[in-house]
Amino acid sequence: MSWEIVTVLGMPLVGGGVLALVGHRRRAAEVNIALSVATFVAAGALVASVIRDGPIIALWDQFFVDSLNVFLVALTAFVSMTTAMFSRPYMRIEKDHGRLTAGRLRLYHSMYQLFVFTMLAVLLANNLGIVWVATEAATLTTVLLVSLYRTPASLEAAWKYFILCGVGIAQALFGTILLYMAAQRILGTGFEALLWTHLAGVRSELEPTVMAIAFVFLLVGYGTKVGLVPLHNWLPDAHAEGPTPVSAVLSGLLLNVALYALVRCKVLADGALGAPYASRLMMGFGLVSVVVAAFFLSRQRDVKRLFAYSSIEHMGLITFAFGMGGPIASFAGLLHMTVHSLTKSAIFFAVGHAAQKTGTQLIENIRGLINVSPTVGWGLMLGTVAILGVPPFGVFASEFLILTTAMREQPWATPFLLAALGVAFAAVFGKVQPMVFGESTASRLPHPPALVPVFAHVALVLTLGIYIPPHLAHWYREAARLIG
Amino acid sequence: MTELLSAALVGQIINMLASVLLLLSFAMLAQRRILSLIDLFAAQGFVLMLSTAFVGWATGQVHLYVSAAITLGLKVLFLPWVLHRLIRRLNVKWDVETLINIPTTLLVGIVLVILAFNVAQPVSQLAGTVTRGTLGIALAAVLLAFLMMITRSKAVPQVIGFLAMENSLFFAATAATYGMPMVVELGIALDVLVGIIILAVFFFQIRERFDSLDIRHLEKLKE
Amino acid sequence: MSVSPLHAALYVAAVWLAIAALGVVAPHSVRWVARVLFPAGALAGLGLASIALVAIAQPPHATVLPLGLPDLPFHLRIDALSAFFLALLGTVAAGVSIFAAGYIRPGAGTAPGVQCLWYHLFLASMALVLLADDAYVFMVTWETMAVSSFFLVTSDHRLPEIRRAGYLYLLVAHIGALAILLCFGVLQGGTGDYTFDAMRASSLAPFWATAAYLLALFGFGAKAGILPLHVWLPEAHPAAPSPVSALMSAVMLKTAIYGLLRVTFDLLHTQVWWWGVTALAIGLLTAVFGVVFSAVQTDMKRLLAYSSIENIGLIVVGFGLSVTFAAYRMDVLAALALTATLYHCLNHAYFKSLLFLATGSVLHATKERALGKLGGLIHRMPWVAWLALVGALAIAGLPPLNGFVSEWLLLQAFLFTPGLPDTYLNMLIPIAAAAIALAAALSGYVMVKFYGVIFLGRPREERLAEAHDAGVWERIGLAWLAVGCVALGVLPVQLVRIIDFVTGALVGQTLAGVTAASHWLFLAPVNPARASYSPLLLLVGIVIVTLLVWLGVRRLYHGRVRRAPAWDCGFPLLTARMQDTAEGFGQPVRQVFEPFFRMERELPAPFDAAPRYRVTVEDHLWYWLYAPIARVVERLTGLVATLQRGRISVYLMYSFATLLVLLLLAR
Amino acid sequence: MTEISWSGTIAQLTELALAILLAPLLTGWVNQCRAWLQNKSGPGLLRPYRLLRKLFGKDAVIAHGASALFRTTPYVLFGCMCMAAAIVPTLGTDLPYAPVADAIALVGILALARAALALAAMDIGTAFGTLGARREMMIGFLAEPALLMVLFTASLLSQTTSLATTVETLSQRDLAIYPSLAFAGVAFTMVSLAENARIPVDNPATHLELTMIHEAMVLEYSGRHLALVEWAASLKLFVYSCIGIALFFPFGIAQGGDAIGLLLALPALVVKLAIGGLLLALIETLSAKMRIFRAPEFLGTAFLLAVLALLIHAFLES
Repeated sequence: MSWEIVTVLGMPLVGGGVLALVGHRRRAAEVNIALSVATFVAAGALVASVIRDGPIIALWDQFFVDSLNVFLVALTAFVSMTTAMFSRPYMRIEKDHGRLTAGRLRLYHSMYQLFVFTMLAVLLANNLGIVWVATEAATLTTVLLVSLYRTPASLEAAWKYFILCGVGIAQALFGTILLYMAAQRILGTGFEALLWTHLAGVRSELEPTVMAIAFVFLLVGYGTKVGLVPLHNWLPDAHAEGPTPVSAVLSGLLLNVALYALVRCKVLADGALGAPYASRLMMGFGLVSVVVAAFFLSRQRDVKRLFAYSSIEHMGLITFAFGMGGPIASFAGLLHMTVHSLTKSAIFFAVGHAAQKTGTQLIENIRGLINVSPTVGWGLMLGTVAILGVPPFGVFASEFLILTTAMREQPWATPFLLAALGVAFAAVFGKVQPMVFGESTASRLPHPPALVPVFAHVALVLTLGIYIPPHLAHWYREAARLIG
Repeated sequence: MTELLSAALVGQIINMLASVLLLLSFAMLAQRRILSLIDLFAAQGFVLMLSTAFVGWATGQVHLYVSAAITLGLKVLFLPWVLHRLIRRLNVKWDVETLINIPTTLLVGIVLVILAFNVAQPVSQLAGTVTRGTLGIALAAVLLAFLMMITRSKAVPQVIGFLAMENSLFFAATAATYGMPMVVELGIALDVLVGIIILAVFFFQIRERFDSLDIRHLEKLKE
Repeated sequence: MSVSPLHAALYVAAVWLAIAALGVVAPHSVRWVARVLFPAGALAGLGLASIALVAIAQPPHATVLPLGLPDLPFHLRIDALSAFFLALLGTVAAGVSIFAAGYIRPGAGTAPGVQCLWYHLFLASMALVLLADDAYVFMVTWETMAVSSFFLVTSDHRLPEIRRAGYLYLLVAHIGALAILLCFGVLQGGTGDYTFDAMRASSLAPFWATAAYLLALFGFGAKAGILPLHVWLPEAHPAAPSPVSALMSAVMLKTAIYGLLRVTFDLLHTQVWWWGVTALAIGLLTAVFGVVFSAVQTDMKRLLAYSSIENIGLIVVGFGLSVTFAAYRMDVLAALALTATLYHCLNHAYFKSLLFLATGSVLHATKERALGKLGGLIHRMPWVAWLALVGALAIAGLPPLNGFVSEWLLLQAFLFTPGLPDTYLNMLIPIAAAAIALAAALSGYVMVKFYGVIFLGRPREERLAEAHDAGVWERIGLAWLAVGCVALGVLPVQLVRIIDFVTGALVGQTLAGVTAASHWLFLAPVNPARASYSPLLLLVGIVIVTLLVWLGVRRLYHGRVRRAPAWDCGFPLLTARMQDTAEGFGQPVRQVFEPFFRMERELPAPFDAAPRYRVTVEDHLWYWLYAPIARVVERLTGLVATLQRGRISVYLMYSFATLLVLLLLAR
Repeated sequence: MTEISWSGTIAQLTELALAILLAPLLTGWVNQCRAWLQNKSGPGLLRPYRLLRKLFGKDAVIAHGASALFRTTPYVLFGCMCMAAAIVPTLGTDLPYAPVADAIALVGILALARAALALAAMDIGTAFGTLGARREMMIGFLAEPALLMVLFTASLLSQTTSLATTVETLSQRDLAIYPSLAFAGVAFTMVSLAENARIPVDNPATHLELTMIHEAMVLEYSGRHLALVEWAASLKLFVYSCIGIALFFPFGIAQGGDAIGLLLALPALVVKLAIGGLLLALIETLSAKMRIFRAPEFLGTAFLLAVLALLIHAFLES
């Protein structure tokens, strides 16, 4: 019975309930922060205990922690904490601008906590059925967050998000059923047949024909949530129309979580089918996503859509890395997950304040941020430079590993990857540079913007580019070994 | 109790229910009027409930009764009632317009069924259950529901398609594996419940923003 | 105990990083930044130079820092090659930083402290690029160099053209970096080990070696600005503040040359003769192109930027020549060509930074970059003028200054080519030599234009009357570099002996045997009977004769000197407007080299009330190469965009189709 | 090159002195020949000397806008020309100063002189000065490579770029036809016409402002400065003639340091110079001055011939 897991899961769940009651009060934002901090502390304790005495299985085997999901839990807890810190002034400013009422804020705060809960549940769940349920629940909570402003655009985005993801996730359920069916023949009826810890043990005995079809459904299902082309169409809309903190967590965390689920399934599929099958599929999807997203980038006029597409690109890159497999590639994939979620959320923080300063999300109307508020300007600029994979930021480290591995193992893919990276660089930088530099169109804000999170994230990413702490590297290695 | 009925007969009965389910899916695909669409959905739920209960009785899996009960409550009674109320509240009595005309849709549906059987055939060989043959039908139903969502241009029918897909998945679960573990079943049911509530909220919001539930208004966001 | 030069160099880099960080402490205090930090940076530069001069004679030192990737920590190494370039970096940076100490002043654009941050980050990253010994640290520092210089270029970011220049610059740099990364990927030859040692050890198949070489040529060429990747250079260099232009042109371009040498001679063992010929051809094109375009410029910094392209072209020519010689195992000649290359790297670093800094002073004094609005500044700012004269004569390749020495060595190398076994090459080489000679002569033309129009004649604007001379810091910086130009010009033997360490390490042959045999005064690269040159004696001779004549004239004819209005064939109404303009100076070149340009002329009608003459000269390559690429990408994006029309049914269709296809594949 | 022989030193100094003293005479001789060829009674051989004396005697008038550059240039110019003269072997090849600069350096020195004069011409800021400077530099960047190519041809023949050694090898060679040298000779002639401001490129005697190049540059000079410039000009002509002689008719130039050789070399030199001057006058008489815009073509041809010479050498003779 490990109290860490219970706290990690319980804190946001309780928080969701509490904020559903008091979420409209003046101090709600602080409560939100406090809960997130508590969650993060619990996650830290969890990490400590995992480091101390290995994997933990708890709550009637339904939940477990190993080195693969523990750092994702820590990451999720951390980013959701910083996002909560960011959302305090942001949402207050939105309220002052009259875009939100107290009631909406209550909905926002409560749903935010519940959303964090669902993500942590996906990460910690041992039972693949629960993984599915939690993913679906994550969709439901975020749908409400995306449509928070109730503008036509936000409703449209939320509707597409709901339908597309709902349908997609449904496919994942079918996949899970098939998986269960395959597992039953070895583990017998009952929930053991869905426990990852058990499945991983017998994965080589799972029935290949069933697993082949099951993986297809799982890939389509969770891939929709990851935002793999051509299943990605909900993603830009949802990112662009929701409140910025939500975009930050969607892009920074939810995609990671879905990808995590996919990776777990891939491990089973590999066990049953041998390497190439699942790998090929994932590499194909990853490559297509990278290339297509890169070409989409240059047509964007809305800054949040722009970075949404860049998320698709990076998710594609990570999927490609996991597809290649092997210690280095998986290591790189995990590292890229980390740095991407840190960087992308930082960018969204900066973008959010930029949009508030200029009162628009249209790129051509945001100009010369650096003159009015150097911090926001530099935050956005540095974040962009980082996300574009320019050293010495950490994104480059992982991209370096991915590309170099690709050069060795999939030489055919490297030209596409490099071309896509070049195009993406040209597009994104060409759009961000005038936003940051030049004559300004921005104005002051009623409340001081929250920039500690931005620079904290950027600093972390910078550090990871130059120095990866040994125990972190050890984690990654362990996790990479699990993924294989 | 199984000795009352031979395994073969159980199989036949389940297959019969399954084919009824498939038939209903086709009917929904072809249905033009929204109210009868809702009734068809309810009927599908009913068949689902029957099959679940029967499988539970035939194989002595107690928890299947529970899920049958959930199905009855949720998919046969509650959801249709909610949908009917919605229709009345939003007083939308329009006929369902399809993006592709009905006959074409049906032809495509046939192709999908063939494909589904093709895909499911090797798998169902391995299924250790008496209900193995029905996996293909479940898959076919899923695909048909998918097709229905694609072809319907109004919000409500699309949602009904979504729920139909949920139904067929549920059927797949019972048919192929005697139902998922209880905790998962409950979770799924909860999700469906919450989902439909959120959707109901959405309908009103969409309505008040676009004064129509035609999703062809929802095409502003592109590229 | 004595600390190894490698660690010492790392300390210097660390000092620069520290200074960079300190700049942000008081970003708006000019006194703190300019009077304290920049001089400190200059001292660090001197330190680096002296360390490098110690290290160049020593065997390579290597070390590993516990940074970077877990499987690939930072490998660092200092050998003769990197030491040479470190010396270049250190000495030039010292001069530029001292100048910048006087140049920095508050104004629009980035705050001084932030500029100090990027400036010293730029210096440190360049130092670390030269010390890098594995692909990762190389790429990291390489791109840091690009980014920091980008922020320096756009430090006056309110002007749209400056932003555009910066964007173009960073884009080309990034694409080049991707090519370099790919080059390293080829070099590691499937071992997955990205340390340079592993690359040295691995032996590549000829095809892959060629691929690596070409990728390196592309990647580093993009940074060096060889044709056709030069487009960013004439935009970025003028856009940057003058000290930054000086650093970029003087040092950053050389880091690209360093990379080229590192890959070709160190990481790849065997060269192929046509590699060299390729580089030779590209270099020649670049040189002639650069000088011809610089001859028609009307903006003084653009003019210098194009002349940088020319000099890079010459350097690449020397490089190609040495590769060819090395491929034929003619080591002495390879060493000779390589010496010329390195020597020219050093020379260009000095005189080009000197001239850029001079333009900086002019810019501050007059707020004017257009040659058409300058003139007569030798009276208002004598210090800058006379020091710039040194640079101008040096870059024009005139004895006894430094530009001539490397030119001389290069031509000597060319004169040996008949030794090549390949007769076909023997036919080509004279053409190349001719092109070199042409470029050299043209650069003389360019410099007379540059210097004459800016400093000589009459002021073309009234405002120029209140132009003031450079401050003391700026004078020191300029003087330092000018002294460097003269010293490099008159003491070639001593420098060649230093360069010998590098050539010895790279091509296993030095000129020491011959230079040692010869007198310390005489530079005789191969044997004294063949060719020799002694700039010191030449200088002495000229000075002696000049003085004798002067004294003689003074002694014999002590006629007075009268001041009078200019004679000008008795034309009384002489105005400053009647002087030849920059455009006028461009005219013969525009005429002779017409096909090079894409020109639009606007000529006044004979009876025009307000006649105005305008000519714009553009670069064909932009329209032949870059515009089409941009169009293609544009079209592709348009195509891709049609995927997403906002229709939910269509989106569902995508998912559906994907599912079906995968199912069909799966079974 | 390190040990310096007395005879060498003497030869060096005499040669230098000779060049400085004889240069005006050569100019005078050319003008005289031209006058004769044009049926005029010329001003006499010694006119250049008289001119120089007159100019040295006069006050120097300098424009108001002139900077120190303007005043120092004549001396530098003269110094450069002396250096050039010191390098080119005219009487003997044992010249202690020759190793200081080889053929390439010689071209460099000439270029330095040209650049100095052009800058000085721009210093006052008159229309004609800048115009002359521009034209001079244009001719420079066309002529200089050609000259370099000519010298390359010779040095490829003799495997050296040091002029003294070139002369030794070329004069010792058996009498064979060297087509490359022939081409180079023609090119050299054209170049030296242009470089010395001779018809058809420039007219030393003109005073029609728009056509002049060299004269336009020195327009503002007067008194001793003008004298030095003129003297430097005639030194330039002398040097070019000596280069031509050294490359194409090296016979009679003393090998090493033998006194007899040196004594014999002097009359040989005078004769060769006289013939050269006559030829120059002949060319100037027979050809008309061309428009300045034609000059690029003229010099381009020279450049082409020089490169052709190199190619022919590389193709036929190596």
